[in-house]
Amino acid sequence: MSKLDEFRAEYKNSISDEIEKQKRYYFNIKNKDLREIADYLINDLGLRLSTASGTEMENHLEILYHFSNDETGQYFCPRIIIQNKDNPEVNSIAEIVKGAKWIERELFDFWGIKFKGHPNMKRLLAENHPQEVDKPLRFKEEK
Amino acid sequence: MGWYQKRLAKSLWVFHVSASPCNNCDIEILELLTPRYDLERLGIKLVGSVRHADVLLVSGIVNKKIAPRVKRLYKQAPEPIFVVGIGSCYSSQGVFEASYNRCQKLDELIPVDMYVPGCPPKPEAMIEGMAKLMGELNE
Amino acid sequence: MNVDLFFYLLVFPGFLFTSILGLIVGWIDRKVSARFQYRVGPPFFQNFNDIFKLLGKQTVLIKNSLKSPFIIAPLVSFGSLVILSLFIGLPLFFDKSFGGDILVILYIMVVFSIMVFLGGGASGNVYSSIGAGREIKLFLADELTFFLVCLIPIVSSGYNLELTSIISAQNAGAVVGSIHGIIGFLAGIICIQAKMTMQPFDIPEAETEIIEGPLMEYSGSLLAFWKLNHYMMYVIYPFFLIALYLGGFDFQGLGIIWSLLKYLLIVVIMIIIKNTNPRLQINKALSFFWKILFPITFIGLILAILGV
Amino acid sequence: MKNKVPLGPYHPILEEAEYFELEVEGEEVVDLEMEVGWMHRGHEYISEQENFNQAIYLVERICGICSTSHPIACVHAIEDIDNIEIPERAQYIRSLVGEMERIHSHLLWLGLAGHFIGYDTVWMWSWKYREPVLEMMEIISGNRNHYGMMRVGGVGNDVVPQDIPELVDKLEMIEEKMNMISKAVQDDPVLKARLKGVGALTKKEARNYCAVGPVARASGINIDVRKDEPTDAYGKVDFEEIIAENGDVYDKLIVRVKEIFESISICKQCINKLEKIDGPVLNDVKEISKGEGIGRYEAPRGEVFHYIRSDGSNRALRHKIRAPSYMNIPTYKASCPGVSLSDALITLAAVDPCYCCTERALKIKSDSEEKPDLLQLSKQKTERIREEHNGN
Repeated sequence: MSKLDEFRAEYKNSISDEIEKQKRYYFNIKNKDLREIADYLINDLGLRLSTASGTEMENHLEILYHFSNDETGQYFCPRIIIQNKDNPEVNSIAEIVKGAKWIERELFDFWGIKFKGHPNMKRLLAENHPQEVDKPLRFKEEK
Repeated sequence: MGWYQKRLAKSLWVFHVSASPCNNCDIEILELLTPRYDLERLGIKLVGSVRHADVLLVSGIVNKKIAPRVKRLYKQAPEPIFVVGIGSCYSSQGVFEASYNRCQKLDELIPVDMYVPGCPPKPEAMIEGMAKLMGELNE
Repeated sequence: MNVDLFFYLLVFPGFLFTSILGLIVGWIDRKVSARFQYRVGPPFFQNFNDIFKLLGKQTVLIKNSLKSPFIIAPLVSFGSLVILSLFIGLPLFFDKSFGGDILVILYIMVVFSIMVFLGGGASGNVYSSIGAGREIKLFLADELTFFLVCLIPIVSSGYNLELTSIISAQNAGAVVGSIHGIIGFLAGIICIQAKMTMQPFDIPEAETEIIEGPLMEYSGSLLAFWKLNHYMMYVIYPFFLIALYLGGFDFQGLGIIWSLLKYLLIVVIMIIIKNTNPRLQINKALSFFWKILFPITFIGLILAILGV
Repeated sequence: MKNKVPLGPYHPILEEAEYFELEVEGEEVVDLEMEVGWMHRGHEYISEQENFNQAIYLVERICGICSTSHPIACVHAIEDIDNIEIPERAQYIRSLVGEMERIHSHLLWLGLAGHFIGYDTVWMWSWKYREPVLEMMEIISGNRNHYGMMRVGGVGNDVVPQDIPELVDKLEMIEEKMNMISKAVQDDPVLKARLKGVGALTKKEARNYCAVGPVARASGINIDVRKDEPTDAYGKVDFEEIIAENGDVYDKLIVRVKEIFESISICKQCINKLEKIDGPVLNDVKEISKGEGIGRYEAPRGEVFHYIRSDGSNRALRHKIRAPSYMNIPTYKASCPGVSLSDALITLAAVDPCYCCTERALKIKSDSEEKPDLLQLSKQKTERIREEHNGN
């Protein structure tokens, strides 16, 4: 049984509106069981966290994690929708996989998304930047 | 005095400043020292410390975080110092025109003597640039 | 006496001769190692240009460094090298020397390493202090072996400490002829490589690791003195080895070519060693000198005592 | 007592500006702090102002050494949205260009590694035999590094048949010289003494830090996008993956040297296939439909990852770029402590970091921002998005 079906059988209830494409699998999950699913993907299925990309739509923020299964080239992409845009808050998976430290710091740096439980939550690319560049990649409301 | 200028032209020591480039110009600069385009025959040597340098080879658009460091480097270098800008990133911000993180045009930051356009400039273009610099010193 | 002493000190075996010959041999070194790497290499007068250019540049003094030792270090080491070139040049060219001059030469050689340490430490920069520390560690590594390298010819030429008597003792047969001579000569070349911080042992001035170590903060004329010191050592150390092992120079007709060959032999061996192996770490260099080179030289010394 | 050694932003070992703070006790590195951001040029922010063809041209400028890996991954991402097929001849040309770039990138790293440990002869030799590869690139694409070869749905320009004999004998010369260099590098006892057991990265740590590319392969993880997801011509070409065990600097050297031989054999197979097949090189794509696409490619340093989300217009709504060094650089925290200072520096270089790749930037959806020349387009886009959201 391929890892995809294993995963689907295991977490049927917490996945919603899946998009199944050739070797790509996108699905939405809630913030509260992000850690549990990430732990399952990394340790039980032995996947590798490739990266996480933040996107901002009209009225919500979105984080798309990408886990890669190196044997078959299959990509698992859990997506988290964050409703309030003023101070977005997501659980951190930096304890489960150290590779996520930089990824989450960059999301904080550019989108202002705070990660609960991250070892050193400070800006990645704009650290001690001469001018105050705050969340350059959010909508520019005032412009 | 002409005599010292000739001596300086014959032995320019180069220090490489990479101010946020796409590191293609950096590799082309290092290629100038390799067997095909060997610049040591013109007396040009790559040095590690800015105190020993005569020419600052700056490449890349200078983003806001690196601008004060480039200015400080320029002050640290001993007096007869020349600045040569490598690549179109440096002269006209190249492809990164719309980036929010780029500093203002570089010649407002430090006085620039010469631009070598091209992305990346071919080694022959850079050698011609250095030759022009030496020619300017000689006469 | 003191008029031609000035001549000896400043012109012939002293400052002018050594620095010009050093710059030429430095050019040979750069040219041959460039040919090693399929490159064309610098033109002939390149080193002269470098030195004159550096003399003309502005000398930057660093705010948080100790001004006086920062300036004194290159000048004192330059002075020590000029005196060294005198003491080694006189017995070789004019057959004049005073009793026990090998010991004096060894002591003055120590002065150079200490001045590098002083210069590096005084320039108040993290890399220079690391470079200065490495200089002393490397000095500890090769000093004992170099001492034995000097002992072998003393022993084999009948326990006298004068360079002229060692040279004359070798008229019968050069020290290199015997087994202990060969061991001592090869160990001597490796020790010179370490003393001059050439390639496999250029740990203090690791150009890519700690940005030329102690020389990092120097610029302008002070840096010119450092570079001149480095090129003068190309002359002093090989001459010292020639005096100890290869029976010095003789200038009757054929002898000139023969002595030139001796000198070029040592320089070429050093260049080949320089271009064929990477830089060692400081602890590996220490273990190499203490665990491998020191026992071999000690065996050479014992053979010399037995007179093999 | 502990003191801090600042490394960077300008240091001969780092081609680009990068700032490390090594906590040193005597000569031994105890801890390591990293600060990035010096090379940050706002790539993804710009790539939203431009349409797809301009984005590919821009994405090439992310990194000079892997300057064709990013366009290939970006083109894969765009093609992944609608599963666009590309002609067979274009597949072989893409793999040929990619493998030649791997040869020139590994040779470049081999030279620089030699330079950092003071072995300038290796530097000069490996860069001397890197020039023919750049000449081959000039023959095919007209430029030494930024080739501008990739288009959505195929390749920019074709490999002309009368160039092929010249390419083949250049490859022969490189292979023969590479034998000499790899012999000189592999069984040189001083080099082994200098590099063996330095900065080792265990398999568990490499997996935990999600390392990719030769860094992971040197620690024993079998990960290679060319094998896992064989796009372009990697399915039809046979080559084998090189894995080493103990992940120290010496093994990283061996993995890269052997990979050069693999790439040369792939290039040869691609070239003699190109002689047989002929046909179009680009089937043009008119419309990119709405959706998301993930593009991956095995760059010389590891897996390059591009994620593109398009909304039907000719510009990407969201373009996320993640370079391989982004995952490899944090592994310093695992491999650097406990090593002497001079070894720490060669360990930093052993990962073959490409800092300008690491810091491309993040994107803003710029529909609320008025661009005079693109005013109409952005207005239409905002209408479309707004009624799409009001709809559901």
